[in-house]
Amino acid sequence: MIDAFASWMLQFGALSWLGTTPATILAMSLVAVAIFIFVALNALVLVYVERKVSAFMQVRLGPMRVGPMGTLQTVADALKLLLKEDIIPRFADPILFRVGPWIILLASFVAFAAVPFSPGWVPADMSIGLFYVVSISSVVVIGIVMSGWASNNKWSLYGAMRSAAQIVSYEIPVGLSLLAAVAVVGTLNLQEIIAAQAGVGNLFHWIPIPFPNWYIFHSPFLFLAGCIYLIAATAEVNRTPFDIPESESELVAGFMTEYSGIRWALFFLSEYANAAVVALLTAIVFLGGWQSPFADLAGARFGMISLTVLALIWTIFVKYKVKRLSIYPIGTILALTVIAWLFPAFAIWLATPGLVWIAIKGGVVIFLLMWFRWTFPRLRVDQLMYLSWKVLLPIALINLAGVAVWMWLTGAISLVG
Amino acid sequence: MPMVNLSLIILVLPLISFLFQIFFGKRLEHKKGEWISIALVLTTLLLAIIMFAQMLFDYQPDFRQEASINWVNLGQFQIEMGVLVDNITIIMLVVVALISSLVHLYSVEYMKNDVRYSRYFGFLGIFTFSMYGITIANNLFMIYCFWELVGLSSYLLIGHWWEKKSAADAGKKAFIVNRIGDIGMFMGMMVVATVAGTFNYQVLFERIASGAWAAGVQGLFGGVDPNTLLTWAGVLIFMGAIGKSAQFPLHVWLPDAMEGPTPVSALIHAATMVAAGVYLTVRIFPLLTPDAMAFVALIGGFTAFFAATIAITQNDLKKVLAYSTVSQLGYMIMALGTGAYVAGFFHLVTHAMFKALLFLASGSVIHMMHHSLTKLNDHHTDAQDMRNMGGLRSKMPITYAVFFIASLSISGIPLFSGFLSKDAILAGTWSYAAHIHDGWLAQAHLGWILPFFGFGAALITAFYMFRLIFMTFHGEPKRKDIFAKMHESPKLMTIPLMVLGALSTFIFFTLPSFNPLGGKSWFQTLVKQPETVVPMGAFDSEGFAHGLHLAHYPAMYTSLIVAGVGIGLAVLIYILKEIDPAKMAQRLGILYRGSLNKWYMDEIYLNGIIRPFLKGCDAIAYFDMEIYDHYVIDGVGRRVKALATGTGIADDLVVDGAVNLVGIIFQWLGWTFKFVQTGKIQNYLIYVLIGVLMVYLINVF
Amino acid sequence: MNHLESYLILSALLFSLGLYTVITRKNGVAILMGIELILNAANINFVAFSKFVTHQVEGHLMAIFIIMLAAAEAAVALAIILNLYNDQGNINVDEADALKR
Amino acid sequence: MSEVIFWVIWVLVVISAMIVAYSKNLIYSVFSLLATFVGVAAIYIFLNADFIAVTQIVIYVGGILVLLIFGIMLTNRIAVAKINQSSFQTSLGMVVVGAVFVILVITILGQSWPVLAESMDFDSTVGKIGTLLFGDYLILFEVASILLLGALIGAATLARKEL
Repeated sequence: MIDAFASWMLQFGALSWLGTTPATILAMSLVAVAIFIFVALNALVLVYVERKVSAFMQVRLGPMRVGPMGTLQTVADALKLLLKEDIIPRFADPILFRVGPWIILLASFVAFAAVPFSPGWVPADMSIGLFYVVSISSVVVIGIVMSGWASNNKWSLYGAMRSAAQIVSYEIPVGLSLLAAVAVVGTLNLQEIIAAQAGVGNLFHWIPIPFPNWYIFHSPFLFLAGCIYLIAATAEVNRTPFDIPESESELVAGFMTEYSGIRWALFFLSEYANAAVVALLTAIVFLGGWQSPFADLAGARFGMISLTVLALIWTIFVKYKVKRLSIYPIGTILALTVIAWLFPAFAIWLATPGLVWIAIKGGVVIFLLMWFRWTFPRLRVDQLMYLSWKVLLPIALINLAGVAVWMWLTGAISLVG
Repeated sequence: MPMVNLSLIILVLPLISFLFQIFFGKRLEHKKGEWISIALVLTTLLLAIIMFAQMLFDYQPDFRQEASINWVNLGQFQIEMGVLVDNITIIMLVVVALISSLVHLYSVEYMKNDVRYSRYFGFLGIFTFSMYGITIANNLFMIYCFWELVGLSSYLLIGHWWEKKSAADAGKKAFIVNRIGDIGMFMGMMVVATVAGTFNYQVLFERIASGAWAAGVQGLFGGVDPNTLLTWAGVLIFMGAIGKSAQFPLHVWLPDAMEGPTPVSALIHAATMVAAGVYLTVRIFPLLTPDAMAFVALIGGFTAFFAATIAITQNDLKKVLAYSTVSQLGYMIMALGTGAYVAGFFHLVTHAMFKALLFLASGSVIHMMHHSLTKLNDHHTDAQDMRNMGGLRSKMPITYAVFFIASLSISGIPLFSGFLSKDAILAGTWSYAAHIHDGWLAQAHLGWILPFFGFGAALITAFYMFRLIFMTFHGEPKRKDIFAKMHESPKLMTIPLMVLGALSTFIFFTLPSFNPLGGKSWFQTLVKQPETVVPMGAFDSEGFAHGLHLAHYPAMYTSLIVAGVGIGLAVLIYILKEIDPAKMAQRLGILYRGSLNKWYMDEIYLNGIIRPFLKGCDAIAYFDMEIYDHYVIDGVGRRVKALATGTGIADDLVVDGAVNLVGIIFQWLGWTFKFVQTGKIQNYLIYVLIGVLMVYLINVF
Repeated sequence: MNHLESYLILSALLFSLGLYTVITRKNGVAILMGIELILNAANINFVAFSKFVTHQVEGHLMAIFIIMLAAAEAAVALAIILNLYNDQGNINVDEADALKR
Repeated sequence: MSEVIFWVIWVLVVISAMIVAYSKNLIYSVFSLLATFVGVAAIYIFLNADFIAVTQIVIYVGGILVLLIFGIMLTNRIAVAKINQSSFQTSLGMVVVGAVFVILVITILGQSWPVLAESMDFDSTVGKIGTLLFGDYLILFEVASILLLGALIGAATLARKEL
């Protein structure tokens, strides 16, 4: 993408005086800046969304005062953080205290380098993209430990050590569940993984109901792998119910206890950037990335079925609880369904550009993460380790073997020559 | 998914059930684990039914899928592990899966208070696994492996209540008697492997048909007639079937096997495992020569008649059914021997249904008898003895109804499944006797002995089955106290009974035609008699088929008359009481006593074989222990010991002295050098590095 | 950057620094860090030769095995160091000379 | 441009490795090891070894470095953020290691390496490494897995309090 961007700039009249190398550097910087803006905006938006979602789940309103529906609340908060006094505790280690948050932010920022947002829209199209993203997200742990140690505070240190143990443990189920999908597709390149999920086929390749060829519908085992990935990834980004590194009731704020102001904001940026990476990776590996599920006629049929089901669910479950909210969405969905039944061409038209689809899918996953956060109680440290090593790891291992067996059964691979 | 893959999944699931029950069964919360086994075996049933439906949709008599891998590679000779799926396999899979599933369900209630509950289900699992293995094997070697596994699981299940000495003994007896047959089978396999160089059915048949067999015999044994050797090979492999299917003279284990739990009897000793012998004979059918077939037919026919005569006088509910099973297995074997291939396999299927039903229904009666005996605190009365029953019809209506259906079926009354298959077998014997002139049986003009055995056994069968029903369910209750406490079995036991009862009617077997007398059913279309491959003097199958056509109606009428006479006799004796059975017994004298004591077969074996054998063993043991060990072995030992003592003295002085000297020298050296050691590894590392540098410098300059 | 020598010199530097760490440090974990430096130096050599001399990926394979070995070695070594700490209250390797005494 | 980046990383690796070797503060040593590892990973990218680079980050940074930090934290009575460490035989070590380094440099520069003319540009090494790992080197792979299992069990057994 960077090379394409650079050559485009060279063809562009006003910039044609640039040489190849400066153009490449300029393109790189622009992409980096764009990603940084994305990360910053992402945090702003997600903080707002999180507050609103939590408010709705607790049947209250959430931020309402600053801006329409409280939309500018997070901007105000960000401004406040930027203007706060920069405090470094006297007995802290000054260098590490300063460097730690930057390492965390850098790690979560760099992970975006391999994420494809749309066909061709990937900052660096690596042949080992998936592995790269997984590996880079493990660098975060060093930053956390660094900040925790440098704070010279026992809560910080406990938080950091818990976090390190947690991230290292949960990397294994994450890796194994992603490996299950990699075993099916046979490549680590994220673009190719998405491309392999194009089109519409049978559910689990067997049951004759039209479903998109997304890997979560590829086989029961990959469905399980998706679930394992979501659980383990939630733990890897330290979100509730796995947020013991920063659990308020025990450790004040864990490794960020001593931080305030701009550095604290960095932690927040990276936390939401990590959540976004996890959501995007789930969307890419298990939900078909930027592929539209309605890309052809069969897909349109799938769309109709799913819309009908959604409308039914909405009618049955939501309508009786929140009466006010029910009329417009259900009307829209029902209208869409009717139109889609009548004019399949319209449903095909729904196959909008990839950026929108990946945003929708990522948004759904992020909503799931928030849902987890506001529904499940926090786990204890030992329960957390138990879950990783004695529940998720064995299931993921057996699941991996199950994927192989499934591939053998469906004839994708064969043992006897 | 190809059928082969499906059948492999079917094979593996019960094994998982077995492993699960053995390793985790006991740890589960009280008696919850059986549902995993049941779920697994029901899954196999579902898959088998999918295969069955596929077969019916295709409607291909020649359907056949085979896949195999090399297992043991011995250069020219290779043993393979493989799967063969054809229509016979699929039908057999469905039968096994169905009976096994129903028995699993039934056992939940029947074995409710058993101490080794999870083990029981585990053993059912391994039995089902090995039975599937026999069913889908594509070669003799693999079938032999699973054959032995089946024997093992039968042994384990017969001896399930090993606290009872009789049960433990019955298990051992079954195991040992089966081994005798299996030795024959193994020898047969070795003959086949030596001459034909393969175990695979298809390859074997092709080699026999193409003359490679004759060439092989010529090369190996010179003057031997290849046909004679083929006869011997067939008879020897058939020995395995004699053991497993309880044919005379190896039938003695099956009645004793009734010591196992009744569902086990239904599954293993009535419906599936004992039918494995018949299945094996079906598989090797193309290579049987007319002589071998005559042998098979004679064994089967004699067993059918012989076992039926014993069943008349037994008073134990399950013993009657056991001898009836032996008799019916004899029918199947006889049918195969006479060339009525389809009829034999057909009888296997119908018999599996109604005999499993009979056993499960008798299990229902016995279970309830136990129940009421426990309530009465009576531990001496035999719950299986028919002389304690009577009149149960009113207390157990469902059990009675299905029992009656099964009895009609086994007696060969129209509208029931047994009629179809039995009639086909009897017509086959008739045709064999009338139209076949090959094989020593026909050449000795003894062909008509087979119809005699067949119709005689049919008469006796109808008689003893109705005797059983009348003694158990009709008349006055003989023990009022027990009778008062009886009631119908719980749902989990009656539902399998009803399913099997439905399957004992004609309708499932005559489709797509609804003719209760047969017609062109799916079974006769899909199960096709294979071409015989015997190159010279093959069985005259065309003549046989022609004869079958002619014999169809006479045989049917005769069998109906015969069955009617049998039932009528039973009614006369046990309902109308026109004839007193005790007087009859006295008048028949030696015949009655012989039948009651199973024609003294066990005694003959005990005094004629086992005791002389043990005496011989004692004599050999005496020679070995007292003479050989004492003089030869111990004598050598004493001399060697003396020699060793001498050597030991020399060793201590000379050799050890030298060794110790070396040790002392190095001890001194070590004491001298130990002061170089500082205990700090990093110091040593620097020494090493300095050494490396010096080596480098020496090399350079 | 397209000279084999630049990589080899880097590898030699890392090796020497690792060796120095191993020789002079008293702290067990610090020594472990030195060992990791040495292993990294070896890996750089393998990969560099694989690019410049053999044109095969066998060198990469060796590097992978070395990395794996390093992981196993680090785990076991740290377990040993923890035992040392439990035994003598610190992890100075020069004090662990019970074998001599 | 990449030439410049290469030398920057080269210098970064060397400086951070020097901090590892010479720093009085153990914590600085271990955190500058992070820079060394990441720098070496970048060097691998210059060597067209993308898979090795990422493996380096996963295992060294995500695994070994965390283990080392844990080792430090578990074996010190933590009161201040700085952990001093002492060295011994520094001058002797310096001389000997310096000599080794000099010999190495002489050897490297004095040798005429059989460098092949055309440069090797794999588009991806993953497929080749995978084929080799599960083909020619399968036995080595299996042995390595047994080694890892042994190390796992050994480490767990050794680290238990009641040995």
